[in-house]
This record gives sequence, C-alpha cells and structure tokens, in this order.
Amino acid sequence: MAQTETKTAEAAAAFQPRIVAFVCNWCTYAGADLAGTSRLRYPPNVRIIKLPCTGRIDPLFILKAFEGGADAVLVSGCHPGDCHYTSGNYHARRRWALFRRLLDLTGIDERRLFFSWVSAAEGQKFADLVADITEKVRAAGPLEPANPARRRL
Amino acid sequence: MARIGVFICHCGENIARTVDCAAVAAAAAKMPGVVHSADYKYMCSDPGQQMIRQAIAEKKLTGAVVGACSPRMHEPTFRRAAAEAGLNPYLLEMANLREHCSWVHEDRAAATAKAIDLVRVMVEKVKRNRSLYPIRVPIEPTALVVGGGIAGIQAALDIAGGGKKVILVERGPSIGGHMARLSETFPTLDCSQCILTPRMVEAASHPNITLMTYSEVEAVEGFVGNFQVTIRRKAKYVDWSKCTGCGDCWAKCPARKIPSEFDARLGARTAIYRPFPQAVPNKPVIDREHCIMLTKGKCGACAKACQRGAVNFKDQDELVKVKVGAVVLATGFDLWDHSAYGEYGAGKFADVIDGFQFERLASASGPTGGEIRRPSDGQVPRTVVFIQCCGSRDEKVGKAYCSKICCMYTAKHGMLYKHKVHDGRAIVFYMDIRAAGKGYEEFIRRAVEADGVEYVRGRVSRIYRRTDGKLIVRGADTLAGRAVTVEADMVVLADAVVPRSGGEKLAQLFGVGYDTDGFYSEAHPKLRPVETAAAGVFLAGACQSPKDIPDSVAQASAAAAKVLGLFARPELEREPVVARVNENTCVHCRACIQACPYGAVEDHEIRDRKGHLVRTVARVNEGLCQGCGTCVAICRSGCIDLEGFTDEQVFSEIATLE
Amino acid sequence: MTPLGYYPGCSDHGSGRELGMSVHALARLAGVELKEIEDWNCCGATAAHNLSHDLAVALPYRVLALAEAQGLAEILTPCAACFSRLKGTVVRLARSADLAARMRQVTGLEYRGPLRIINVVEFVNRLLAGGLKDKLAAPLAGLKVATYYGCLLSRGENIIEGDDAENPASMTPAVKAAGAQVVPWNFATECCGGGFSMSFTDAVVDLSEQILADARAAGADCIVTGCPMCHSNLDMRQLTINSRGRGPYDVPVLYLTELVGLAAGLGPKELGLDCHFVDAMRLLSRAEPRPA
Amino acid sequence: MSTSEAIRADAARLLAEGRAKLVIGYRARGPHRAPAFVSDPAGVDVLIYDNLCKQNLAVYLRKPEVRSRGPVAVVAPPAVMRSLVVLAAESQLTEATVLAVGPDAYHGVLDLAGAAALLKEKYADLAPSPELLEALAKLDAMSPQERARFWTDQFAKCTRCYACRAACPLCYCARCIVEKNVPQWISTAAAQHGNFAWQIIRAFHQAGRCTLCGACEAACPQGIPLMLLNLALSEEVAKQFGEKPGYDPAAKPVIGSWKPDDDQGFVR
Repeated sequence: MAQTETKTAEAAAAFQPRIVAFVCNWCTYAGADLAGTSRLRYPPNVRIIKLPCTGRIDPLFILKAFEGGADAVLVSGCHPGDCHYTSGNYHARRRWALFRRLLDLTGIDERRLFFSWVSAAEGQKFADLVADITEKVRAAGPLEPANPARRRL
Repeated sequence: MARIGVFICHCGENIARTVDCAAVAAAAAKMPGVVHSADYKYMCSDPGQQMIRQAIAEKKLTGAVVGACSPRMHEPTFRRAAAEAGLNPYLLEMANLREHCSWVHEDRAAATAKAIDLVRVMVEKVKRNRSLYPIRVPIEPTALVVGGGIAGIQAALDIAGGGKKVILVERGPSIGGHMARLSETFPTLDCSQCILTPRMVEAASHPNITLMTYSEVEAVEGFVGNFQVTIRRKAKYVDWSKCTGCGDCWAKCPARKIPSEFDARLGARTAIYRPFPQAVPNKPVIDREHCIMLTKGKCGACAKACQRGAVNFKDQDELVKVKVGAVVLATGFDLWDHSAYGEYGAGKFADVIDGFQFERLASASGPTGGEIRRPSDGQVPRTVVFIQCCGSRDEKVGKAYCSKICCMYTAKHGMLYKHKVHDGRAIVFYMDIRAAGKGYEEFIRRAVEADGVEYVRGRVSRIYRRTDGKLIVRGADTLAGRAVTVEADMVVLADAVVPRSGGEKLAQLFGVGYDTDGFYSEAHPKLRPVETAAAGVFLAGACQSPKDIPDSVAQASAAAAKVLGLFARPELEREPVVARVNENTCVHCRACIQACPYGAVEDHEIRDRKGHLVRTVARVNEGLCQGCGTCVAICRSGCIDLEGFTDEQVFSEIATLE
Repeated sequence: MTPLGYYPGCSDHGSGRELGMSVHALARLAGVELKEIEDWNCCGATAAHNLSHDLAVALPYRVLALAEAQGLAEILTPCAACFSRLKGTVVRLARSADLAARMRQVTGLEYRGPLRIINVVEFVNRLLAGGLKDKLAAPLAGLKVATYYGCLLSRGENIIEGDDAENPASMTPAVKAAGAQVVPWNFATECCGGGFSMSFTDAVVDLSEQILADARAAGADCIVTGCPMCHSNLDMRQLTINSRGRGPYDVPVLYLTELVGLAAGLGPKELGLDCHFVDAMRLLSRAEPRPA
Repeated sequence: MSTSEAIRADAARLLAEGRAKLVIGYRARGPHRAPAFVSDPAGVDVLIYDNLCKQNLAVYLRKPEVRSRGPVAVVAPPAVMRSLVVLAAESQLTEATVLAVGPDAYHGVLDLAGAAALLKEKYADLAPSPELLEALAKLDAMSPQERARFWTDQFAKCTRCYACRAACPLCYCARCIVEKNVPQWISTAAAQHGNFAWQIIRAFHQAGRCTLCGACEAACPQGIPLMLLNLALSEEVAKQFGEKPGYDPAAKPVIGSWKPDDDQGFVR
C-alpha cells in the first residue's frame, strides 16, 4: 500500500506536462521576450506558437493541441483596450467565453485550459503564469488517453 | 521537395550556456527536409550572415530557420541576408532559442530538448511558407483636410509647406472655426483674431491649398493612398468669380434679424452674409432658409444692389469628386446644450449664457463692441457667476468626461470681466481646478491673486430669476461647509465640449471609429494618437477629445507629419501579411465582414459575362487589411486564410509538437 | 371594468380629507370604481426609514401583499408620500430577491408583484385621457396657476417616470385642460418643509413663505399641488406666516383634483373646497359661467 | 376551423394566387410526420399540423432545387421561424413566406418581418424541456473525468453520417470545415479524436446561432444527446451576452461582435 503511494508520488514528480501556448505577437510574445531579457526562470514545459493576434486563434488549434498530446493549453494576448489591431482580443474573449464552456462540459476543465492577458511589459507575469500552470497541470496529471479529445489509435 | 537550412546561433555564451547548440544542430540535420544544418558563435555577425547566404546559394535552399534570439530582435536582419542571397525573405523563420529558452531555463538537458522542439516547429512551418511580396499601393500625393478651424488650417499649412497638395473642406462659409470667435486666448491673453487671421489668409493664398468652403463630404470610396471623395459644394447663390466682397448686397438685404451663428445668437445677420468681417474667403453666401427671394420668390434686393451681377438665385449644389491619398479629420467641437439642466433654468433665462456667448461679449468685434453687457437688457452686470463643469463630469444628465479647457477659459473670462468692469464681482463655482499646461497654473493664480476673481469650490444646485431680474444662484461652498446664495446679474455656464454635430456620419464614411460620446477613436491611445483604425485617415484637434488651441495645433502638425511621411514615397509598401478569401467556398454569411476591425472585408459581387449577378462573396481589400486574422478564425467553413500564418502553417506547428 | 385599488393613507382621514373627497368625486364622474384595500396599514412615511430600513419596506410590503391577495393590480395612492413609499418598495423588491425573501419572512405574507402604483397626477391624467377631458364644462379661463410639485412628485429614479426632476411638467396638461394657465415660476420643486410642520415650524414658515412669495411674484392666482403635506404647509401655515408679521399672504392652495373637479362643474362642497384655511371658494367667481 | 384546415386553406390560396410556387409543410406517414412538398392547390389536403411535427423545415429553403422553384412558403412553428430569422441575419435569405403556427394557435400567412414581430410578441420565452435542463444539470454535477467518460461513450457511437448537419438549417456552408483537407483539422475517420473534434466544432459553430430546434439530435440515428452541447452554449450566450438568436433579422453575429464589458472573469 505504502509502496503504491510512493510510486504514484514518484510518477507525479516525473510527469512533465506538455503545455502549448498560443500567443499574440504584440503583447504576450513580447512579454515572454521580456521574461527572457530579465533572466526570469520558469519551467521548460511550454511551447509557444506565435500568431499575429488572439483574434487569429481558432478553437481548432486548441482541439488539435489536445488531440496531439498537450496536457494543457494557454491562450494569451493583449489586455483589453491594448490590442494592436484594436479589437482582435475582444473578439477572442467572446470566443473563449463560449468555447471553454463546451470543453468543460466534455471533461476538459479549467485545470487544462488557461486564458490570460500578458502585456509586453509583464515579463514577470508571464514567468509566474507558466510556473503556476505547470504546477496545476502536474497536480491534475496527464490528460488521460481515454479523454474523448485524445487521439486513440 | 523542401530543402531547408538550419542555422543555430550560440549568441556568444547567451544560448550556448544552457543549450547544447551543436546537439541542436545535429538533431536538426536529421529532421525531414533539412539539407543543411550548422551552428555558429554569432549568427547575426557578418561572417554568420555570410554562412547563411553561402548555404542558400550552394545548397539551393528553399527555406531557412535561424535558431537564435527573438525574431522581434533580428528577423529583419536575417530576412535581409536571405534576400541578398536570392531567397524570398518570407521563406526564413526564426526559432527563439534565447529569450524563450536559454535565458529562462537552467536545466541544460531540458533546455536543449526544448530548443530542438522549437527548431522542429519552425522547420515544419517554413516548409509551408510561400514567397510573399510586399503589397505596393500607388499613392495620390494630395491630402484632404476636413474642417477649417485652427487644427484644419494648421494641418493644411504644414502639409502644403511640405510641398504636397491639400484640399481644405469647410462646412461653413469661412474658415477660422471657433478660434475666430474668441476674444483673447489663455494663458497669454493674445488677441485670438490677431494670431489667427494671418494663418487664415496664408491658407487661402497658399499655392498648394485648394479651399472649398461651404462644402461637405458626401461619399468616400477607396483606401489609403487612393481615396475617391465626393464633396458637395453647397449653392452659395453668389458667383465668387465676379464678387468683390464690397458689401453692397448685405447692406440692402431686408432680412436682417437672423441670429448670427458667429455671434452665438447675441447678434443678428442678414440672409446674404459673410459670417464676420475678417472671413476668408471674404465673400458672401445666401442662406437659403432665410432668403426672402428663395423662400417667397419676391425680393432680389441684393441682386439689384450688386453692380457686378454676381448674385445668382438659380445656383445649385454641385458634387465634386476628388482623389486624395490621405485624410485629416479636424471637425472640431460644439458646446453641450445646457437646456438639459432644469435647475439652471433649462436654457430659458436670457442672462444665463454659455462660454461662446461670453467670448462674443468680450470681443472687440462682438455685438457689444467688447463691453460686457448682459443680453436681456444691455445693462453692465455687476455680479457675474461662472459655473464650471456644466454637463462635464456628470454621467447622469451630461457627459462623464472632463472637458479639459473650461477651467482655463473660465479663469480667462473672470479676468476679462474684471479688466472691463473693475468694481464688478466675478465668482467662479468649480469642482476642481485642472490647470495642467505650460503657464496654466500661474494663469489661474493670476486670476485669483492679481485680478480678484473669487473662487468657490462647490456645485450650484439652482438658478432662478427673481422678478426684479436678479438671477439667484444657490450652491454649496464645500471648503467652508456652508450653503451659498449669490444674487447675480449674469451667469456663464462652462458647458461640456462635445463633438461637432454630424460627426458620426462622417466617421462612418471614412471607416473611423468613435466612442459613445461621438469623439473619434485614435488607433492606439498611447502610441498612435493621431492615426485611426482606417489607414490613411488621421485626426487633429477636438474631434478626438476636448483640446485647447496649443494641443489642437500640436496634433494638427503631428497629423501633417504623418501625411507627409506617407507621401514621402510614390508607393505604399505594406507587409504582405493579409487575409485572403477562397471565393469558391464562401457562402457570404458576412460574419467576417461584420467582425473586421478595419472594415477591410467587403461584399463582392461575382457576375457572369453578361453582367448578371451570380452570387455575392466576401473579399479582403488588401489596402485596408492589417493582418490580424480575426476574420480567419471567425470563418466557420475555413474559407479565409492569413498569409504568413496560414492554417497549414499553424496546423503543422501544432502537429509537430506531438 | 376592474376596480382600481385605493390606498387612502392617514391624511385621507385627517388633514388631507379634501384630497380624498375630490379624488372620489372625479372617479365617480369618470365611472371609475375605487376599491379600498382592506385592512391597510401605515405606509411608514417620514418616520419608519429613520428607525429601520427593513421596517420602512415591511410596512408597504404588507399593503402590497394584501392588495395582491385581494386581486388588485393597480393601486392609487392620492398622498404623494404614500405613493413614494409604496412605489419605492415595489422598485426595491423587483431589484433584490434577498430583500423580497426577508420581507416574506418578516411579514409572513407573499407578494409576487409587481403591482402598479399610481399617484394623483397620473390618476388625473389617466381620467382626462379616458374621456373626462370632454366633460370639463366650466373651464377656468384666465386663472393663473403655479403648479407646485415639491419633492415627492418630482423626484426618485424609477419612481417618478417620464418627467424631468428639475423641471417637472406632469401637471401642466391637466391645468391646461381645465382652461387655466400655468405661470412660469421658480419654486415648483423647492422644499416646503415637509414633515417638520409640527416639530420645527420655524423652518416650515421660512421655506413655505419663499414658495408663496415666488408664486405671488409670478402672478399666480393660486397654487396647485398633489401632496397633502405640501398642502397643509402652504395652506395652513399662511396664517402662521401672517401672524408673525410677514406677508400678508392670501394665496389659495388647491389639489389638482379640486382644480379639475371645478372645471368639470362639480360642487365646491363635493370637492372639499370649503375645508381650506385660505379661502379657495372665491376662485369660483373667476371661473367662467357654465355654458347654458 | 382546425389549424390543419387553416393551413390547407392558406396554402391553396397562396398556390392559386401564385404567391408561392411550392408550399413545404408536414404530412402524416403512419405514426410519424414527414415533410410534404405541395405545388398544386389541389394537393393541399395532405398538409397537417400537430404536436408531432418536429422537423425543422427551414433546412429546405437553402437547397438549390427548392429555390429554383420560385417563391416558397413554409409551415413554420416558432423554431422554424427563428431559424429563418437567423438565416436572414446571416444574409442567406432576404424574404420568406411562412404559415405561422404555434403550439396554441395558427397565426396565418406572414412575411419575415411579421414572423419576427410575432416571435417577439408571443414566443419570446421558449424554454427548453425540463428533461433536457435536468440532463444538463446532471452532467454539470459530474466530475471532469466522469464527463469525459460520458462523452467518450457517446461520441464512440458516432458513425460520421452527418445527419445532424443535414438536418440543421444553419449548417449551410458550401464546404463544411470537416471536408476541408488542406489542412485536415478534423479527422474524417469514425474514431475517437475525429468524432470529438467534429461534434465540438459542430456545436461551437452554432454558438450564438442555434435556436434549440432539436433537429440535429432528432436526426441522429445513434441517439447522441447533441442538445446537451447546444443547450449549454445557448445558456452561456444568453447569460454572458444577453443574446437570444432568431428574433432580430438585423442582429449582429454573437461570435463576430463584442462589447467592451464582456465578461472576462476567466482570463488571468
């Protein structure tokens, strides 16, 4: 019994979550750059895919990421009012408000799908965010293969 | 078949310290499609760039990935290098191994693994890149300035001074705007006319400026560099080519009691009139609503008086089409109508006036010749109350915002009054004094200390008129903590600044956004304050937000600089990151058209050879598209794609991370 | 036709008797049935909200619940203070489910709502629109009226609807329909001193005098109001003002219902016109004779 | 006169007067109801209307073979009228002639504006069935893992016949996203991940548009409870944005418009 518990704990520690981040070019990508130039530290579990604007991010991107093995997805862009394209992030915000409900209903809850505003000045926020998400996903464990979103061959 | 080159930069120690660059290059070499892989100490240095150029030429690369710093840093550098070697610059992508990897991680193995992932993603993306070419749009180097107030005049003069043609359109019969109506200006008390009229004359006589007064914008087509604007030249009923501006006509006009707009209804004008003696152009128009000949068919006194035969009652509006490359909107402001304040008499008391009326009373060219005489009986008021924030900072009845200029002009009014009526009392009710500007705080202090203007901090709750004609002003002195009642002879309300009427329609014509109050929206509140969401349309003056003269002039010059910058080249070169519609599959649900922040997606009718409409689809106007991709994600059937960030590219990036 | 609920309030049985009389007289003339709410209680005006906010809501809540249980959908409250309390309670209950639940618990009564509460001005305007206008036989031509709203008939968001709080005009149509003329004046919404009539008479004297003075300066023959509290302050306190050596004032103060009743040819006694402190009967002589 | 009789009379009149070349309505087929296409005034006797008529006939109005017949009139309960209003808002229809029926009454022949006005006046509060609400509440009460298992089982049944799509009047794309193969976002194989992506995207593409007519679920031969997805989104659209599709022919798309104060409590 005790042995099993130890094994589970070891497995959890060994589990390296795979996190895909879809970010806009103007704010969050630049915020991540600032985290770098400030030499902040965050876990190496995130892979950033750059888009011009959160407005470009199709829900299909998220489904594809989960299907292919991501344990969590982060979508991040400019704060409201700061969008380089004036309103792309407002459009995105609406889209996510609805899409997250759908994914939550089908079993991908708020421990796996994250949304944030990170400006070009918020390097610290980006680093903290990635650290926090990694922690949360590690606690939640891998998105199991039986999840309907997963590819099962 | 793809032939991709991968170039891994050590960035000195910056990347190499945490990422095993050689291992990354070795892993990249095994990636499908990669025919060349190398690492080097400083890829951005001249020898580094030379490595890239050489590999492109020797290995006949079809694409390249540079694993180095952030693309925000050196993407232009490496893309230029690729172009020099004959590779389309858009076939080179960067993997961010420094800011997003080596600088933020410590574990060498994990960082190296991540770096390999980042390179792999970019290799897969770049295989799907297409050669792109900057979009070139020819520019018509003529600017349209809408609004002939000080902002419009300044913008026009600056653009004309830069050697480009300007068409200056003004709705009224003369340029000059509100500034021509002012008596003196804060904080220096310069005579407004004295500093403005030379500018007006200069604008009218400048060889590069075409003045179109008594005209309005009717329709707009096209986009940045290529606007076709239709301007309605309203019928003036006076042939200005014959008119000498002698004044015989208005001397004879029998319709003499029309309230003068210029004098804020305190004076009268005739039906054939020039708005003020210093008007530019200094020639009259006939106001068709009040002309006896045009309304009743009988009169013609002005035509008889005119020795040049310039009066033409058969004149018609004329639509003129002009081609311009850029537009400056400088439509200015109005004062909010304080009749919404029932507690201040709902606009029914003749001696409760607005700021412009006071300006005209104080102006030497005004209806009283510069003497402060109240409208009801022409008496000199002994006590004048000034109330600030009338309609400003009042969400309930008026406007939520601060109108910015009122603190200053109210202090000026108090001063001017005291200068003219030495023993009179000027009492200002205020909420706060906002005097942030060069010499502004000093000006307020001067009003209080040198001129004895009395300031009471508090709101006025009620104004009523006693039968003896006194205006009883009741308010609070919140510093003394007591109620105050003043028996005043005249009250001046500092009404909120609101955008000029009809501004929303004009904004819609140009695709410019506006806020709930009707002020035009700038493209970015901090970094693009004179641009709008509509490329090639710029803002100057109070149409964007309440502004005083120095701010309006500064913004006008900024807008002119933007226009001259745009006109500095014969062609507009734009990033080819634009959206494209697959017209074969588009069903025209119009979601993209409604969503586009730039109005760049348009209805497009597909017609057969005989001209019959086959169907309507969405089409992206490349001149307007800024490449955000919002339409792409909104299209349900995937009929729109974004160059540089195509579905195929993004799909392969995500798929590569499996 | 469904009867209109009627909430008399305390003044209907006391100092504001003539308001109730004239309301009933107009209702009879227009053929509108008024059904008094059975077992009604105090609306809580002026005092209750100083003691407890819940009490100030609970009292009207009970009235509303009773009215609803008695099958009434609309309630006429001739007293402006009662109107303000009842309508205010309807609005607050509609906004807060918590408050409604608490009131249910406190009173043990169920009110679902919303009931419609009608003040005396709305009542008169409704009767006029419903055909009473055609019955106005003796228009009061030449009579100059200062319409006085005070606070309760001019103020309160969502309580007074469709009028400007600073510049109210809801009585104007009725005065014009009566053939009289509304004079422009300054003090239509000034405070009369309200509930301080007894406890702080000096204040009421000062405030009411200002109102009277302005009405007189504006050339008004009479003041028309819709609130029993305003009425008693303006009408009764003229004697006090005069006794203190100010004035003298002699301005008749009428309820809007009385004015319209006169125009409709109703008898002065039927309207309670003889109950006033300042003689209002003499206004009759100003009215044009009824056409034969 | 019964509702069915009234429909027949109006249908015959519309056809006789040439105001419609085709009337689409319902007919009996044993214990079921099937669509009826009547082009001859003499043939209106097949038309009936009762509470078994569930199919959303608006789906036919976008079919070229129907459109080519000339003006069409359609028997329309509130759900159908709402679909038509959405189609109008999305510039897929400019005009429509409906024989408007409600659960309680027959409202006669209306045009699009008339139908919209009727909807607003009489059918502004169409509530989903209590069973459906209860089923969604039950699902929401489960843990994420349980929900995932529930849908794994449900979606495993999907054979990708696309009957759900064919039954929906709002699935009118010329080329459905599932059929876009460069790139192939959604696998067309009837396997777990493709089924999931398909069902999620099908539901999401209805967000702010779905009128909860139920045609998709009714058409599903495998009995997948698609309405749970539709209802969850509809509730969210109403709650978050105050929008209820199918009442305003000039409505802006919910996805494709925004307000500055849209909720962002979920964004960090």
